[in-house]
Amino acid sequence: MFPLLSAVLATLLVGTALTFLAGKNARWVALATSLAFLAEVAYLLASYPGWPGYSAGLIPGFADQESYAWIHLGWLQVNYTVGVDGISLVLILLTAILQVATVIYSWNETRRPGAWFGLVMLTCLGCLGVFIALDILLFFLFWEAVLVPMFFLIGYWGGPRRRYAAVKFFVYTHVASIVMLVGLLALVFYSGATSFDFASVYAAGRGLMTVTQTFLFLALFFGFGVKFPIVPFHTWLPDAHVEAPTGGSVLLAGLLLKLGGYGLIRWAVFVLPSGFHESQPILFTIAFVTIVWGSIVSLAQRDLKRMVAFSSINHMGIVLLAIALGSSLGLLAAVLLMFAHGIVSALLFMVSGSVHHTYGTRDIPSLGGITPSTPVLATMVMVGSLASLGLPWLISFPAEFTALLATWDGLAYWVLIPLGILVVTAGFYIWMMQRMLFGPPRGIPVGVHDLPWYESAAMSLLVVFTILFGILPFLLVNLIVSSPIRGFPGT
Amino acid sequence: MAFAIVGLAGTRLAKLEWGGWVAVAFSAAAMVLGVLIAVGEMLSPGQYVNAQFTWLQLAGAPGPFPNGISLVVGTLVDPLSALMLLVVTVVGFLVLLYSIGYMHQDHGLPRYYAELSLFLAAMTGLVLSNNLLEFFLFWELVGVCSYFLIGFYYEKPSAASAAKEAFLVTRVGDVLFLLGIFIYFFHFATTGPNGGWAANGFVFTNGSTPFLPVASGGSSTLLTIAGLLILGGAAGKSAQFPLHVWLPDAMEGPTTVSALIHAATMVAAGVYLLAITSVFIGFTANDQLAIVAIGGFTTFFAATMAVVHPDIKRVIAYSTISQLGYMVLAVGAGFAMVGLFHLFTHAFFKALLFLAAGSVIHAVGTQDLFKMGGLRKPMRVTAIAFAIGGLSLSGIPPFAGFWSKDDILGAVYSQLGSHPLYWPFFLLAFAAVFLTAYYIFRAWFLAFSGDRARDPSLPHAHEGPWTMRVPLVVLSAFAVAAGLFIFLPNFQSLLLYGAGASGIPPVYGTSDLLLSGVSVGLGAGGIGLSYYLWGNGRVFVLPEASPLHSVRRLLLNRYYMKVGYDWIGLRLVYGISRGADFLDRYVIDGTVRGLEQVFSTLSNQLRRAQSGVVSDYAAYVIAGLLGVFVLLLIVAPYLLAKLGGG
Amino acid sequence: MSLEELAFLALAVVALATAVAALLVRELVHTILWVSVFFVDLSAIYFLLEAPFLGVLQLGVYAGAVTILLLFGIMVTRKRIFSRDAATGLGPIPLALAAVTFIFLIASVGEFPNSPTPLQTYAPALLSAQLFGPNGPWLLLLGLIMLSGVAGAIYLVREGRE
Amino acid sequence: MTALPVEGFLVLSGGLLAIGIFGLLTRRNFILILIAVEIAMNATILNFVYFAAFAPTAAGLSGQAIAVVLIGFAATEVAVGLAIVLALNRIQGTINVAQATELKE
Amino acid sequence: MDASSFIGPFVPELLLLGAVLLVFLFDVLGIRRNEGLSTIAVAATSLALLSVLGDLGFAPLGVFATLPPALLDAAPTGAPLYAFTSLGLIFQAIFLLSALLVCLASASRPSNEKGAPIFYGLLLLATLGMLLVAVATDLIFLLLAIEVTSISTYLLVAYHRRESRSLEAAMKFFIIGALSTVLSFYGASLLFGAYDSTNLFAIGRATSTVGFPVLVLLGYGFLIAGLAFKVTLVPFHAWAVDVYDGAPSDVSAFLAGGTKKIGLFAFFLVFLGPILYIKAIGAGESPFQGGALDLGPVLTLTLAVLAVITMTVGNLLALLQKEMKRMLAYSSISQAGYMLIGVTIGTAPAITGATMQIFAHVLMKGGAFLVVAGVAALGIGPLIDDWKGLGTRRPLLGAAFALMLLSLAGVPLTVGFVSKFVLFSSAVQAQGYFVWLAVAGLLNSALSVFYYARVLKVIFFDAAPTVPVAPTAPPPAEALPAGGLGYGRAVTIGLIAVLIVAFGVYPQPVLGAIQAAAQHFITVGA
Repeated sequence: MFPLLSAVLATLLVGTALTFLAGKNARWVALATSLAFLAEVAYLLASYPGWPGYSAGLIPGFADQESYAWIHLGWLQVNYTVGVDGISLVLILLTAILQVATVIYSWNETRRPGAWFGLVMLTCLGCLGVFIALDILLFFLFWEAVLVPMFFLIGYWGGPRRRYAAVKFFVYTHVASIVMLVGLLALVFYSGATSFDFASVYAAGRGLMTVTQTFLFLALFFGFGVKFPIVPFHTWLPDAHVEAPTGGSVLLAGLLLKLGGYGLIRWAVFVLPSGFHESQPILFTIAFVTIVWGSIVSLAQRDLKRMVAFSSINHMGIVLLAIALGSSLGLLAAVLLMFAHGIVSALLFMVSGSVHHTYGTRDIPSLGGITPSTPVLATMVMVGSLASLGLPWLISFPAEFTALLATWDGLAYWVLIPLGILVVTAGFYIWMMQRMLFGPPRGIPVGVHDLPWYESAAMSLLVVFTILFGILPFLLVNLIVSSPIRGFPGT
Repeated sequence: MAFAIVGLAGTRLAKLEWGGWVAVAFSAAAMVLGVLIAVGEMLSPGQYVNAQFTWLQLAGAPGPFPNGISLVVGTLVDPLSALMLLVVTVVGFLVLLYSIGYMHQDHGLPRYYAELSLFLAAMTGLVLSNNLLEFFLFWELVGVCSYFLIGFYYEKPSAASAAKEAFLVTRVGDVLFLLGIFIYFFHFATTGPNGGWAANGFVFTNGSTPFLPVASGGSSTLLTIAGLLILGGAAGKSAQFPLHVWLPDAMEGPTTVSALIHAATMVAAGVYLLAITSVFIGFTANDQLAIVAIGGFTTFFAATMAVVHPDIKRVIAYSTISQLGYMVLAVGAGFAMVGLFHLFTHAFFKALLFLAAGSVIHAVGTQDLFKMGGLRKPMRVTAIAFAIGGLSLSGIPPFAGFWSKDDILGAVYSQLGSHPLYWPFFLLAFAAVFLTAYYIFRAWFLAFSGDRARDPSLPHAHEGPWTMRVPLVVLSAFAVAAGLFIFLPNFQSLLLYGAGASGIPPVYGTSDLLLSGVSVGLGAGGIGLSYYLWGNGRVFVLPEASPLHSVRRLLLNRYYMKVGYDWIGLRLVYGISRGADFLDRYVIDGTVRGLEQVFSTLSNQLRRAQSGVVSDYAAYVIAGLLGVFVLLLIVAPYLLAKLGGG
Repeated sequence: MSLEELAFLALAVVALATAVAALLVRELVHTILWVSVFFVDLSAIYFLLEAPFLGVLQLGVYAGAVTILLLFGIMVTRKRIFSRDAATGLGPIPLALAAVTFIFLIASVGEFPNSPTPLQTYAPALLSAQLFGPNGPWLLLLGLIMLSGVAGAIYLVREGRE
Repeated sequence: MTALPVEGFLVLSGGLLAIGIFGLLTRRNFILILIAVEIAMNATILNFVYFAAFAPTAAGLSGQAIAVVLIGFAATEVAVGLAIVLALNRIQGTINVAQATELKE
Repeated sequence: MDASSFIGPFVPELLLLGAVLLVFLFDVLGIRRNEGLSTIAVAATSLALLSVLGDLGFAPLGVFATLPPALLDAAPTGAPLYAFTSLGLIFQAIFLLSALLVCLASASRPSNEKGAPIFYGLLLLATLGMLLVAVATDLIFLLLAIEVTSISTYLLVAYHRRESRSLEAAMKFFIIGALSTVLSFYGASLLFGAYDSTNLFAIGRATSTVGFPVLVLLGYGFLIAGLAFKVTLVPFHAWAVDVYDGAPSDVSAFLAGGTKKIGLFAFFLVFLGPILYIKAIGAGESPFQGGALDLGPVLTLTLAVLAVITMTVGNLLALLQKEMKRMLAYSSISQAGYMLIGVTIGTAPAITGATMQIFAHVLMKGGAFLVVAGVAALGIGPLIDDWKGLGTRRPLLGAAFALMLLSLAGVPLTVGFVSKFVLFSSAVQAQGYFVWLAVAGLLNSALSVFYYARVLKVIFFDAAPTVPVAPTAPPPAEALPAGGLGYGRAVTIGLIAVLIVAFGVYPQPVLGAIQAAAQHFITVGA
């Protein structure tokens, strides 16, 4: 069989290398590669045969699976194993979309364009790797590999406190990864898995004692949770987002946060069912705290980007809640939400970036009535905000609706918390729009131009997907439900 | 679905310069279709489900949804929706037409027509939804359109603020509504034909009968809660107490918008929601009481605020709240179709009032009643139209309002026996009749009577162009005649809808004559008092010593509810969030940075040991040696003896 | 107590005393004097332990060569630190460290059997057979150490004409 | 031949080591430090000789051989140390180790 | 013994010795051009490396094999002074690699340096000592071989004999080194007293049966202290920072990348036997059982404590360091803590992990110090802040250095990640209390990320000072080729960068060989 996934990886790898070398022409190389990547992903989606089905004790099947020996030491059996199911495919699609959008958005990057585009693509490459890896080491490798380009993206192209933010981001998330790594290693060695492959870990992990499973699950959860990020381990995120360049924020919010959710689903929930079950109360508590905290705090923010960053925390809290429910409906909601949040938060961060370089500030109170001077930008702010607060017909709604439905299904009246928070979420977006877009013009420099074509093109791309999947969510849902979540909880 | 497509197409085309006319044309087409459908429905009562398609499908799995979950989008045309459709398309068309004249000097017209067309499309979609979820989708969409249209003059801070307020308050209602949907959804998930409601996608009907067992009179707590939540949603949209605060402020939008959205159609969606819920699902007895209470109370409550307000549009807005209260009251009493009938008539006369007020505002450029005066002469059409609307509103026969309002009072009266607590709310609603008549004619007298404007700086008033006048005339005609539709048998058949299934008796036209008499008398009394105080350009000033001053202040300040909400919103929630932000920055992140600080301090302390004197280094080596001895000879054996090795 | 034991005790006391004296006297030349006495004293102990070859080696290398090297070093650096060591107090910490080390060391005394096997005597020829036979690599290694030591030391000390 | 008392021997060897360490820690003159190291080295050599004297033949022989090698090694060490002292003295004009603190935090 | 049986196994050592003598001969003859001498040194080390690799059985290098196969991993008979284990050969290869890299980079030293023959002579002698350490099976042989290296490196550190920093470093190195030597030999003498032997196999086998528990423990205590000097375990580490700082950077590279590893191999040799011998004792039992001693757990616990202290303190010290070389020195100390984990656990996987870590460290730390040397040649000061903007002004050099730092931090796709991964995996695999070692190590590596990231930040994100800093070192007399670094350094740094990534992506050849060797080592040792 043709090694399709490796080919996709290789495309990105070669493209990235060429981008680094291309210097001034990097953007063309980057765009070509990104489009090729998108096309390949489209082919992957189209050719996805669906999940072979579920019955008790059966190891989930993956499409396009490849496996080659990598490190074989007897006690340490590591393979290069990749494969996809519906969950990964949706997130890979997100990766491809965001990569194209980011490349287009930063079309006019003048500071070291080769390095910029190369690092952007490297980040996406890492995320793609995480989504297709079916081996613990490979997974962890890509997981960590994402940090490095992001570190440079924030640190070199970022805002005034970028150095602090870059180091904080790197160290903070690295600490979490390390706890996760201990968990993963313990998972392999305590369960007696024969190799680091998902299949082997999956088969062995559920055989562990409940206590062990719980410990392992919590270790993994901490690792994945910081990426989410869960309150109170979230403080790297506002700093990183605020200081990151727009493209960096887009990838950070759009993709990096999703790694946590994906990891939790793939490597913790499925593999350690009884540990998951035991930990559910903790997960619920943290999810609720995260939802409430993210929303409440974002209401108090003056910086547009920081506000969006906290709203990301809020949304990822809902993702966590949906995962914690442990029902197939919940998992569906979680994946949908991740996709939706990826697109919408990317849009919002682009908007924040554009506001910043159009008006020289992102401080909401010092701006006002920007609609007449930059109508396109204002429209994008509106679309993004409305999508983010869960307006029907836009992409977040089906996801949030499914999540709330699942929450009611699993927790009944506890759904009041996320539901109530929806009002607060709406509150800060609407308030922001009132203060920034409407009212008499304030803080508008002379000679302001509306968005350049590449920025509006990138945003329009995202808006198209926002509306497309908002109206036709079954395009995604069909993919997701033809993966193992359909059978969850199974055994 | 055709309407949605028409509307959307209109939206796109309306971006052009002559977009207004395009929008009008499309809405005219929609109106024709709407009328055709309504007529069709009248001629052959009954409902039919048009094509529906699956929007989101989850296969069955063990658990609460053995048959899976399916969310569909489809259309349902039944008498209920036909009636509503008629209102939406007719008023919509007229308002759009009116807009051509009214809005001609505003900038941002393409946006205006686009949003208005989108609104109409969404409203049509809402009316034609065949399931609760689809209903909710459009419900939110109209909310957003309303948000944008209220904030149409976004440069005005007050408009932006009002838009925000409207969105947030209705959002509260939406959230309650959504929760209500969930409860119904799970309650009925697996009951019903074809694998239950979940598997069928929340649809209302299955063929010719309501899909769900009617729960009216049932006592299930869960269903009661669900009903209350639906009521909450409706209260948000229909501006019922305590979520009414946004509607008066929504008058910051163009008057046309107020007429269409905040009087005739969108705000009525809440009532419509209650109606479809009561028809297809049914409320429990406690729910009904709550609905009656909210409706009855709001009716009176809003009317009191309208009594003193100086702003012409806000007076009408309060009146809208009050009238919506009547409709809610009717639904609560078990007469959904009566409520809808009032909705039908109210749409016309309230739109008429708004458009007439708009005409006034267009002419004089202010909304302050106390600055106007004497407009009767230059604006004859408007004055007559406003008067017709006022009479209709006051429930003076034979204007439309009389028939529908009378029906409501009669219907509620007939149900008074079912619960003692119905009485006070019935009385409140009854009292509101008087207030209604008083305040609307206070407005009429202030604006139109007298010889000249009280504020001399106002421009010379003149009537608007024909595009503005025609809708006024047409609506006047409706305001006069719509009530008489009730005597058309075919129209009756629309209102009789569901009588068999839900047990609603046909009460219209058979209401107690005495009741009607008292109500008309109250209305007339209100007009009389109004004339006494304000007629012929008089201005009534409350005596200095009157104890009513405090009441007036209370009313002018809207019972301090907005202040209270602002306090909750700004002081409480924002305060909490500021506090949380502080915690986040200084406690949570402070811990992180504190950890860094701890390590730095440790590092500095340790570095001090690196003195550069080699003798010190040697001392460390010896100390280390001794430390190793201690570990080897004392600590390790002790620990191992305690814990075991390995 | 046998004669050997008495002699050993006496020599041990002298060794400890001279070692302390060598480190404590302020006059550096006196230090060299005490150190040479210490080396000679140890050589006597080797003779007592039936290791005459080692005793001779100790006399030759330590009491002879090393002492002269040290003296040479003092003479070369003397003009700066004319005669006295740069003053440092005895300091409680070094004293404590040394004392505790000592205490740890004599803690093992109880493990030795009361009557150890008698002393053995080896002919120097046997020793030389050892050194050049199976344990030859030790000497080779010593040779390497000396090679690098000498080469480096010469390089360091040589007055370069750079 | 009778055995020599092990207690006395341990006191001697341990004492010499302790004295060497003490000297190393307190003296600041490089040459005195060298002497301290040599005293401790002699304690080590003494150990080998003493243990060799009571060991089985083969082991005893190798013990003495070790002592021989160590004496040679100690001499080399002194030579290297002196070379460093001289070079240091030439550059810094002092052999007081406490004054050579250019390298520190 | 006849000469042929002696020469065969020792070809690498003899090659080096020959090169040393040749270099000294040239010195005597007055031929002191750096280029020529460097060529000799590179040739000797690379030939020796090829020979060792051939002996190890890497297929394409079979022609270079000189060791009779029967000698490799043979079960010891009698009490030999040396034996050839495949793990030892792997260490030889590692040592030779570090020497080769330093020699190669040293080709860029000024060609008219007067002391060049001494430099290469001592360097090769030190390497020779290291090779001999790797074959030792006798305590005295081991300690003497270590001394060969020590004495050579004392003098190497003093190589800049006219610079007080260099001499001061040598003085400190010498004093602490001499003290440690005394301690090691004293410990050896105590063990000799207890066991009547200095053979490591014999000692290892005797630990569980022979009495004198206190004496033996004291002996091991002295040995730990003495050898810890070389490994730079805390608190025996203080010299290392000053010495790495004061020594010429090429020498620092050799010290950090090469010679400190002999201490670790010595730890393997000395402590692994006892650790392996003793079965774990149960709860409630004392390790002192009727005169005999269960040494293994006691040693394990002690070493574990040392390992944790070392990595933590090393990292903490590096955290706020302002000077580049000192920062690298501290980080090198903390890395020693990780490596010690391998000894502590003592299983074949753990030894594999530790050896891999040592191998990786040669590349990363050696490379980093070589970059420092090169950057100094560019006239850039010693402070981290002096490096501002280097990554943007010289992207390739910056990238190579970043790669080394990232590898030190354990970021994936670098050899540093692989080694840490295997090492900590082995700790988890050993289960029990060892998992905590892995946790401690991993948390520490997270701590270390902080200062590596800080350096990266300075190099890449901080703007270069607009006014060029006055170079602290006088600018080189002749501008060196290859961007001011010199060909030798440039090639070496590039080679190291490539190796870091290559073995980071596909470590199987190295890991497989190490794993097999470690397995043999355990089997032979046990």
